[in-house]
Amino acid sequence: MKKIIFGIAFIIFFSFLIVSAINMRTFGEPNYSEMDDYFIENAQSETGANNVVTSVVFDYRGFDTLGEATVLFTAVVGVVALFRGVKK
Amino acid sequence: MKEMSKIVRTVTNFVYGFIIIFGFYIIAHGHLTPGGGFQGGAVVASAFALLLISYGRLITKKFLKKDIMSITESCGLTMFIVVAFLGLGITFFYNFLANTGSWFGNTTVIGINPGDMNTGGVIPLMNIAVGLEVLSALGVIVLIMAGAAEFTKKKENS
Amino acid sequence: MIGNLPYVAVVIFIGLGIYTLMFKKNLIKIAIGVVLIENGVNLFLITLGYRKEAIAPIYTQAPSGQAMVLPTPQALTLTSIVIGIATTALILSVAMMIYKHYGTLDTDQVRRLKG
Amino acid sequence: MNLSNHIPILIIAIPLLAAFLVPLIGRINKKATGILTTLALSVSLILTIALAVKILTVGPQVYVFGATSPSLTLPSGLKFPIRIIFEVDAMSIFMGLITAIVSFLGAIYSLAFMKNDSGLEKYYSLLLLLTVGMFGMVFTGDMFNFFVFLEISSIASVALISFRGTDLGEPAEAGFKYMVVSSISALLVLFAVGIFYGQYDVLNIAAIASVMKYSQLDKIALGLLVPVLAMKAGAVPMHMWTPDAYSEAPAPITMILVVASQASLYALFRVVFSLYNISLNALTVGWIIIIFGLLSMFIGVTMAIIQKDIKRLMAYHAISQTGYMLLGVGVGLAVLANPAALQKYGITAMEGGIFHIMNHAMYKGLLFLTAGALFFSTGTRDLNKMGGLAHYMKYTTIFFIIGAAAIAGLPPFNGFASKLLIYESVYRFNPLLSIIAMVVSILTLASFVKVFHSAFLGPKLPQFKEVKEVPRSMIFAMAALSCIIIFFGLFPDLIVKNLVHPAVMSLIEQLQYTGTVLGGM
Repeated sequence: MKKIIFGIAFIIFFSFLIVSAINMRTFGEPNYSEMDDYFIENAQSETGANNVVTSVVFDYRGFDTLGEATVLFTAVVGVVALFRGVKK
Repeated sequence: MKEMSKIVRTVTNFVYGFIIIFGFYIIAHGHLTPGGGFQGGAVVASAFALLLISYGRLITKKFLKKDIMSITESCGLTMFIVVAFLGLGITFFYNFLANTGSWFGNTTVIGINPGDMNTGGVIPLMNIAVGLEVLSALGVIVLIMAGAAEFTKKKENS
Repeated sequence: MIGNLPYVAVVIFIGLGIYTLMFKKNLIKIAIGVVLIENGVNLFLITLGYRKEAIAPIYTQAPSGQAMVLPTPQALTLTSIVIGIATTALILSVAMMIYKHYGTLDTDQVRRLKG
Repeated sequence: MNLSNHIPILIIAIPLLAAFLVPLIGRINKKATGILTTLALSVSLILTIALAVKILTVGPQVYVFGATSPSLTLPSGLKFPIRIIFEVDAMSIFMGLITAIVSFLGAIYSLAFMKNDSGLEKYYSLLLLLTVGMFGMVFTGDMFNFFVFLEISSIASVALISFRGTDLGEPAEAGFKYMVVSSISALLVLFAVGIFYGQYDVLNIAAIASVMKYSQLDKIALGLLVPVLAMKAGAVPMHMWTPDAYSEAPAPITMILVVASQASLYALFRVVFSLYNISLNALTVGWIIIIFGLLSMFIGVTMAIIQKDIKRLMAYHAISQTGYMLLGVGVGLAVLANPAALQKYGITAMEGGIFHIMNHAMYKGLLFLTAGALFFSTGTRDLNKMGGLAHYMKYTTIFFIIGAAAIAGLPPFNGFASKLLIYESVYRFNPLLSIIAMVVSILTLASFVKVFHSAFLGPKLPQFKEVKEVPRSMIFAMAALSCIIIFFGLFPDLIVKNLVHPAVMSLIEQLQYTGTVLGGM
């Protein structure tokens, strides 16, 4: 019984994915790219870094990277908390 | 984790230092060449994993201490958030060092240029902080996972 | 159809991941299913950022006269990959803990032993 | 450099800095970690109250990261934002207040509750990170940033659920189930963010809302986001993780977990109201949410009556109470299209639903803390083994009575205020729904009378002779929650008029949300 429900849910979900894959714009031609063009033109002058991706990661969207380093820190504290009984 | 054959251990002795230097190169040149804190930290952590595999857990425990790594991890992250706090005069993540001539502050030549280390403002500092944090975080995970293998196995056959 | 081939790969990845999650019993296989979905979504994010005949957006000794690829998806994918490491590390250590207490990795037995 | 316009980020940055320092300080002396955590959470509580006052008087606050001034959302010559923006309007600060109160009291409660556990500095660091995750989810105005903070709160809560997993089996199993559920939901949220980015090349919620053309892909993104966020909030069809996760986690963490799932409920409302608003046909989506609500209410309470573990029973009640919120806001959404019905009862339904979020967080937290107190002194969670505890634990009994009366919706307490709003407005929308809601409320009262009888009344049992009252810090946390419950119960319209009503208005008017970022207002 459970298998049938899961099977139906899986088929519905898979059709969601296929429709989104078909309707997505063709690969390689972004129809809007103002934000990224702004990054490419102004990264050097505003942040002084040659690597535009690093300037996006650390300066324009730096808060994401802080959040994401916190994710890694949480995972490590979680793993250490889980295995705190191991004799060092 | 038993240790591996003599050949692997001698190659590790030779290669171990270069991997770590290459990792720090990627961290330090994050704002010029492809790479940055995360990628460089992962490269250095792969050196720790290589040491662990080739020499087994018991010998690695003498070189890589888990406590020191978790201390460096907390320090790396604290440095990262302190650098972000320093920009609080204007806004939280403000790049207050870029184009100001002070540390890491040279103005870059717009367009294609050979790349000058002393640019990028806050970005190299954050790269180093995140690199430190990632390499010690992955090091701690690798060491704990090695130790945990015995921990869960011993319980199972006892 | 060739234009959307990467999206087909994304759909296959996520479909496989959801399939393993729903129908597999072993805990480690469920963890593998989660990693499959992560790779699928990362691939989806990175394919959004490609531009035809464009180079990586780095100005150091870049060949002149070429357009540059979109940088934001690369930043998003970097973050999502590291989040993938964190979730995988935690899922595997919790699975180890379950193995330590119940001695088995099969979800049905775990539920029966829990009583 | 006045700090007043930096408050939104200080609320998050101070606990985050404390979370990074706690493992270091834990090496020096163990006791300081608890005090540092409580200090950091009290600072963010005070800042949240100050921000709430500022928002309810002036209007939604915007904070841009890394720009030359905190309110510079649009850099020169662009008509959309490129940096990460915190957009805190009345609804976000309403959820922020709940998060701040609950996490502060949870930290005080765990000062005594977790005293004899090992690895305390890891516990407090995870507690701070869970609070930061919830604050971030509630304040952020950027879709990808919401995904990152959703992930932080999921991983921190998994680590906390399986905190006692080193020596017991069940917490590890509950943690695994919760981890699988939250990583699937986080990844599908990321897939939806990818869809938005692929089409409109912008990540800010207000910018997406203003540029949204509701294409075929956006319907799919909505079809992904609504069930996934409802799963994280514990709505019925996907609620399997809730009983295990709530019963295996330590009591203060369960209280905070309840609010963590309310935060994804808030995200569901934010997506439906601020991102799509009128562009989606409100009736069908409204009815979908109402059906989620009805299922949660009914199945939650029917499963709860047959439980014998006190925390599992309360976990199922948490699911059924989430059903009330979904019902209230679902009715509000269903009538969003025709303004006449909206004015007549849509807004009161939404006020009831959203006010219920605050009340539920308070009295469910109190009930979980009393269950924790029982576990702390008797060592068991099984109702059949407990009995006659009223003789020994007077305060806990009083707090339990207050919590049980509030959840059942008895008049002088806050549960009654929000349930009444829901009953009268949902009745005008469709009488059958409101009757089901009343029946569920009666069943809730019945199950809590059973719990009260089997746990507290009855003769003095021999094995509980040396049971004594719980330490002072646990009593203080429970007392604070009861005062809030009684205060809200006695003056509901004071709270509804100047806290809940602006929150509802900020959800309904999409233009106010997009205007503050795009400068249209």
